[in-house]
Amino acid sequence: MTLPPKVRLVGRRLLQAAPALAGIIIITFVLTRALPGDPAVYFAGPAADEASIAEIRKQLGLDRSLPVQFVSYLRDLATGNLGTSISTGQPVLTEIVTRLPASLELTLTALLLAIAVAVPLGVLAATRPDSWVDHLCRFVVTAGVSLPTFFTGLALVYLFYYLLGWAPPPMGRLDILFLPPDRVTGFYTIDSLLAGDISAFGSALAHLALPAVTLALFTLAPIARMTRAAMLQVLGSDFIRTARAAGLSRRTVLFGYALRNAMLPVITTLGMVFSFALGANVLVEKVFAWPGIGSYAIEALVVSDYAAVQGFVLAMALLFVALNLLIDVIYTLVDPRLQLEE
Amino acid sequence: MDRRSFLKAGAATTLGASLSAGMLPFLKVLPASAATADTLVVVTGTTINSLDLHRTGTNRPSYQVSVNCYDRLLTFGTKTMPDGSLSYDYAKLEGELAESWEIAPDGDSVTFKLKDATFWDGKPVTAADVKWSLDRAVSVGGFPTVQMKAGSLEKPEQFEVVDAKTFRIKFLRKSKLTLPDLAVPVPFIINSTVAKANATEKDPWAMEYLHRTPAGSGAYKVERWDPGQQLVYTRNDAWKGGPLPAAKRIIMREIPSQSTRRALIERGDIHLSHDIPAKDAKELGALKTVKVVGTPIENCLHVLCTNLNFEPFKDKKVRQAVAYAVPYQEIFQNAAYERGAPMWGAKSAEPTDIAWPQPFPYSTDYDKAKELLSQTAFKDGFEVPLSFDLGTAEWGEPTALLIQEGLAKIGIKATIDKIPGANWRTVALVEKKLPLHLDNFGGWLNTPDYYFFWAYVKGNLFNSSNYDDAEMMQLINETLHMPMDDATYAPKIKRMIAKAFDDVPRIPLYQPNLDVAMRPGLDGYEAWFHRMVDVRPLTFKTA
Amino acid sequence: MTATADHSAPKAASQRNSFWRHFRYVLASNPVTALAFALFLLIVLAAVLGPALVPYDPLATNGARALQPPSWQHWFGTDHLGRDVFSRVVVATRLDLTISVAAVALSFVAGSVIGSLAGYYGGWTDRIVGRGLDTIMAFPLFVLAMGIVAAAGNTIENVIYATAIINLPFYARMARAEVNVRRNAGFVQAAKLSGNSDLRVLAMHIFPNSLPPMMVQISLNMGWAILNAAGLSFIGLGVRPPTPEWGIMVAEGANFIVSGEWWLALFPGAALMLAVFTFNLLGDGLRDLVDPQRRT
Amino acid sequence: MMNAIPLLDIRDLTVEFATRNGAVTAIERVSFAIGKGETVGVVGESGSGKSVTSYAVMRILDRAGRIAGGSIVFGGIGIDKAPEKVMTELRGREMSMVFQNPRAALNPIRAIGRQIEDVLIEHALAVRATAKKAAIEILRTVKIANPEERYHAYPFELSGGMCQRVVIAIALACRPQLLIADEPTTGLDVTTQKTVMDLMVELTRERGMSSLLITHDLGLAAAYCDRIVVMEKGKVVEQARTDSLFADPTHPYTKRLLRATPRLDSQIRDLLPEPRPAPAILPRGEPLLEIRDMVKEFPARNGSAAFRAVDGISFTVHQGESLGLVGESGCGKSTTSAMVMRLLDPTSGAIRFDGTDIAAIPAGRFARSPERGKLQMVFQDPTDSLNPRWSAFDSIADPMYRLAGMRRAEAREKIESLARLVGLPIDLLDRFPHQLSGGQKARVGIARAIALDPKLLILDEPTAALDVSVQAVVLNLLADLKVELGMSYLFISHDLNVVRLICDRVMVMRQGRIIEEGETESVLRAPADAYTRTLLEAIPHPPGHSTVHARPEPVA
Repeated sequence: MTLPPKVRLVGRRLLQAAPALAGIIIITFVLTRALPGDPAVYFAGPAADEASIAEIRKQLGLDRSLPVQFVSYLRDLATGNLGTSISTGQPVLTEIVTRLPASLELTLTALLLAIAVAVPLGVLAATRPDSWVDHLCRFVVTAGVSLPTFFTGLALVYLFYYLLGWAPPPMGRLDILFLPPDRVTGFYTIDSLLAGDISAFGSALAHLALPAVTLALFTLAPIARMTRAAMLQVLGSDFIRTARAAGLSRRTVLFGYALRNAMLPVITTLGMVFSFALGANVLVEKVFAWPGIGSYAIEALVVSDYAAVQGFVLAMALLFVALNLLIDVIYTLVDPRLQLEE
Repeated sequence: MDRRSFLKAGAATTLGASLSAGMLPFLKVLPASAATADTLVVVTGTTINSLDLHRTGTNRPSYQVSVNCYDRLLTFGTKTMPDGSLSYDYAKLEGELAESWEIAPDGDSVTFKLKDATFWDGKPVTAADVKWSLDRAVSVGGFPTVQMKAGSLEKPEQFEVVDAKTFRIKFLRKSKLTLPDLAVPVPFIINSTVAKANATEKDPWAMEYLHRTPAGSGAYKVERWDPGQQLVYTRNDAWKGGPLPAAKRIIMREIPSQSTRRALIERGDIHLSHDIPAKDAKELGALKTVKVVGTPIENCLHVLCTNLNFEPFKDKKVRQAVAYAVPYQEIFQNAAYERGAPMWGAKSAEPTDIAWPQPFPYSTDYDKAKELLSQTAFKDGFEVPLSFDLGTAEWGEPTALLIQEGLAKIGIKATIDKIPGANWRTVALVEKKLPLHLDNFGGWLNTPDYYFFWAYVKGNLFNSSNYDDAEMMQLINETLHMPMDDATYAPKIKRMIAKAFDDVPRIPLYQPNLDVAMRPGLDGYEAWFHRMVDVRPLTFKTA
Repeated sequence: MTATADHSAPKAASQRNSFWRHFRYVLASNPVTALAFALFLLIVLAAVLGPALVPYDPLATNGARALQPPSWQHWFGTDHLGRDVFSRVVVATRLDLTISVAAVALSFVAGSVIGSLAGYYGGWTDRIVGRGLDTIMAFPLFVLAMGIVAAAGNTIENVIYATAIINLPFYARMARAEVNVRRNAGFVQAAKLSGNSDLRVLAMHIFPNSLPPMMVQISLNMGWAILNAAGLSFIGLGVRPPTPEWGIMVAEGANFIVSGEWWLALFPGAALMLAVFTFNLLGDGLRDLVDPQRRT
Repeated sequence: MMNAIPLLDIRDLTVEFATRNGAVTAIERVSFAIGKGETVGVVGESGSGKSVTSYAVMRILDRAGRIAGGSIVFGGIGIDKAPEKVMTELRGREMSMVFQNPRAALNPIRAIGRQIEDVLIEHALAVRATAKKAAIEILRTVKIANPEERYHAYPFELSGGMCQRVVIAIALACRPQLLIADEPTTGLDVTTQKTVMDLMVELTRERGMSSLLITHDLGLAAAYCDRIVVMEKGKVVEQARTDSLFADPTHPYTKRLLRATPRLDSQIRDLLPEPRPAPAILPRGEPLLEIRDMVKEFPARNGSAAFRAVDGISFTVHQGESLGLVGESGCGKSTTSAMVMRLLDPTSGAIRFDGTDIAAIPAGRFARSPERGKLQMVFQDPTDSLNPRWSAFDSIADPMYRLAGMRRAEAREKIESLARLVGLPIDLLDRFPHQLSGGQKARVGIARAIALDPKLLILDEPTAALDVSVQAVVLNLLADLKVELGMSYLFISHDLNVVRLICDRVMVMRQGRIIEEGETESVLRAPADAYTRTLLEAIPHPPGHSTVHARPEPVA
């Protein structure tokens, strides 16, 4: 067990991501150029005439051929210049840096919530396959994934904010009267704690609750399903029998042996689930006025905001690459076998 | 009192009373904020994308920064509407930075005396600042320049610094639009010292700097701006442009979800919700806990546009047939929720006065529509896409659906085409290639000729019908700058309106309202042609 | 390794018979699956016969009867233009089903072909396909779908293509994995010895055996495709009004929830959920059906 | 002869499994006992219920299984109804178990030392602080070299034999009184098999433990057990001391089983229950297959060096000859067969078959070559080698359609005659693989292989997955077919006993090379190479000779 093979493994994953990244850059470029609407017209504002539109088109470099535009796009990318967003008027990089933590805080909270609920459910179902508990778990998680997130979000807002008044108004991450805590991580819950501001923490948490639950409901099913399947498979495997025959207690067998092995495929699934969650995020953020990257993407797309869409997608791609890397690393840590494979 | 009712009671009483179990610490700050109305919360559904109106790409919602943070030389006065609500008064010009103004005896220029106002940094507002700002407006190109041009303000040479507190504008032509055009959000006055300090060779007008950092003399300063989320104003206690605003701090919150906005105002968590849908206006108006102010938007119409570049609509009879096949009443009921003013069913085919907008002499009459259609080459009907801007789907969609149904009754098969907002400007207004579509143009300057100038002159942006008529063109050119008390003005306008009645390239549906919902304790709200919230006069009295 | 497996003596029934017995067993042993199959039938029925059965024209507006709560005349109430929500919900079944079936079929066919080839030939084919799929998967899929529809144009066809593209990697990866594990199976080698060319081995021997797990995926994806199309409609892409479609109805209805007209969003939302739910449960049921371990 | 109080006493044990068709009895009224220090073997073919019996004793039956009747008394305690808590304490502490497939029997993601510690700590024989030392000590007892280092190893880093030692270490960590070994050597190479068994016996003897050895291999049971219990279809049909069982089997099933098990001196016909004349011997003809300097090298990948699976081998198969190729797993015999079969391209070397150099045709295109039909193969696992979605008929017909261009109707007749030839009832032709027994599937595989009258048949461990009685029949069938169809065989196997029954000549392969080659009898009788000798010695043989059924009844 030495470090180098793991380092090599990580290096190889990075290399594997490179062609995908190249593909992403190209697809993004093509896709955004194909977006309808003329940013020059948009930039020119109402009441602009042909001449001023043409001038702005030239200013934006939109009069040049696509390959030329692509080259200058690549050059900008290399220097970290993602352009300026039309819809918010900010440099795209700034936008992403300020908004990403919001999306991440929401997505990660939802994922943690989902894991905290789904894994025990999956284990429970797997230890009693085909029992009513199993059917109930399946029913519940399937119902969760069957609800369109925008619908769940609206329903929760209606119920918990409008009717019951338990939840804060769905308008962002903090109550209006709070100023955001000093930025350390960009996660308001953590930053407010670091700043020692308990009331801001409470507000951040309260605002996080409904959107996180909405998203968690959606991600419950894949995790629970995978846990159940993996647990079932592991519980049926030989080494569990060995462990039982060696007199290990049910607890040790179930959690020490079975669950740990079953977590391997679950970890892999988490990458996928994260991707789903970020996609669903787009709609959830819209419903809860959450100042994240997903709602930003929708707005950008609707106004054909090239730079913003490109920046968003690139940021996402990098995020996924990083995430998959993280998952690989976790996997390597948990599963000693990985070093020898391939 | 159990916990639940305690929470409910808390929620019912005060501002921001968004109390969840997890939010109890918030209670601590509540009494302080409730005792004073220092802070007001306003929500909108739109995003501010720049703090500088002159910048290319600045969107409409951003104009409010110009209104609230900057001053102009002039502003419009206030009038009380029949229902008791307040509105700007197009007929009454007042000074904002100008102490007084005087038209030269020859009528070729106007001279302004400036107030003893200061910018936020304490520097006095001088004529040089005014000149620099107006120079900027006419030079940067794009919308600001076009809007200035509408007021015959076209060249920096027109602007002259007489002395530190005196400023003169030379007229290119005598136009009734020049002075009102100085009161629109565009010609706002910038602290030129600050701006110049941040200008560069590539950016002589300091666009990048002012984009994020306003430098004005207005009633409110920008405390923070989180694009896509909120804009926080704090009061400029040294404001000279008008009476000092009551609220020290105003939070403009952007909430894209319309139903959330409604819930917020309904639950009393905010003070004002701007530009609410007609349906909400109708329903919230019936509640005691919410005050709804609806003002018909002057010089604005929701219309069905036929495009004369496309075959069936080249024929006037086809256009008239369409105008008879529109279910006006249903649209007014189900799309406008009876907010606004009907624009159909005039008794006479000739306008009786020059009021604009005024009802057109059409009403729903399918027989007449069929008869008209049968006189054309399209008596068996035709197919046509009916487009609307997704951004205006609120009223656009039900309207389009009802029109589709109406047209079907005379054999015209319309397919509905939703066009995303980004696309809309390009295809509808710039390329003008939508055969049949809905439009909501409104002119800032409240004269009929101004509306006609934009919407009935070939090539002008809002003439998405491609309407081109020599007589109309001439009438518009003649009336556009003509004073309204000119004797020939009224007859010419009547002729214009009569032509619009007869040719109907644009079929008016109704005049829309600008509806705003607010807490009952909120006073001072004033409706403006620019459809932004002017936060300066708002006051909130706690019970 | 259970003793029951040891006891499975061959039975003389034909496979078809044993399939139906197995089917009945799965339904009987698992009430949730039975429910799913029943719901599935209902949905298919609604899609096929719906337009003929509904009490009102789903497109006919009636200003006088706008926003009526559910009643005996209008089971699900009426919308803001007085259209019958029940009729619209039922009629929408066909469109939603068409979109998802077409999208899933497309991605299934394309994904299977691509994935099978990659899994069978390995090497460069596999690497190129793998990287291509990685590229698609690196996008948040819903956003990619949004982008495609926004860029390619706002039509139902493009919604189908976009949904198919974002579903493609799942099938391709699955087909790749399934083919890959069977690539060196005894019966594959035997087939080669019997004179089958590589493509034929792939098409006739390996691929049919990879189908069962992919059927499960199809069912799960159907639900996802419906959600996806609805999500696109929700943000205004895809389906044109006045065409009834669940997503767009929920989106429109969403604005009416706070004003108390809950039925506008609730019923199409419930229908949407029910359909997705059905396909998801059906996927689980199919899994039980095709899982050889459970088939004793 | 039995001790007064046996350690384990099983009486009328009946186990049922709940299935969809109601309860199925897996074992019925099984009774036997194990005395202190005694080693008892339970022998039977698949489905005999021998494993279920052991699981029932450990009380680790699947959820579906339950003890429906009878009693199990262990050390005076009735454990058939003991609560799970009691059982947890007994398992590992008083009775423990060793399984087949040792690699799968270990937690793949936990260091082996920790797995031993878990058991020690669970049974309070160590605390965290002392556990490591104890675990290393135990690893040392099971003769694992460098136990301090191996302590940190994961199962995948160890060989199969090593893993089995670890499993034994876990089982014996708490010094239980009874060790149950369930096919402990299945899946291991013969040489490893022997060392593992020897280790287990040594340790149990040393500690005066009782053990229960569950196996399908009579030879293994004979070599290591004091007494043998024979099970068939869930019932005990006979139990006796090992020597007397072999000397004097009473039950017909035992007799059949004994006969079917190949011994050192048995001939192929001896395996059958009914005597039959020995198959004719074909004259050795011209060389049919000539392999010259065949090499297969797998290129280096990601750090691992290039690997030569086959390292320049040459041999010849003559017409009418059976050539055996023997070796342990990983020796390169499967790669060799794949290359000869033209499923894999050799790195270098020539393959001349029937006068043509078939190595010149790439593997990818060989499927359409006219030589394809002449060169066929019977696969190791009859289940895996049949397309699960095709009926027996379709599987057999496939080569006829593809290579001989036959239509279904033409093929029908030929297939039916093939079925008769391989002894497959015609009415089974429409069945799917999962509806056929192992022997039937093997016959389908053979019928498919001979459908086009091949000249050379490669038999890749054709009976490895079959029970001995089925193996006996299949081996005889193959011997008959060879004569009848005039084929040559290349017989690949790890089992020298089986090779001996079929092959005229044999080659022994190790690490990609052929280390010994010669006439079967002479190689087996006087192996020249030390490795061949080790191989031979490692095979456990039942005592006595092939004529069990003819021997007069001895006195008990």
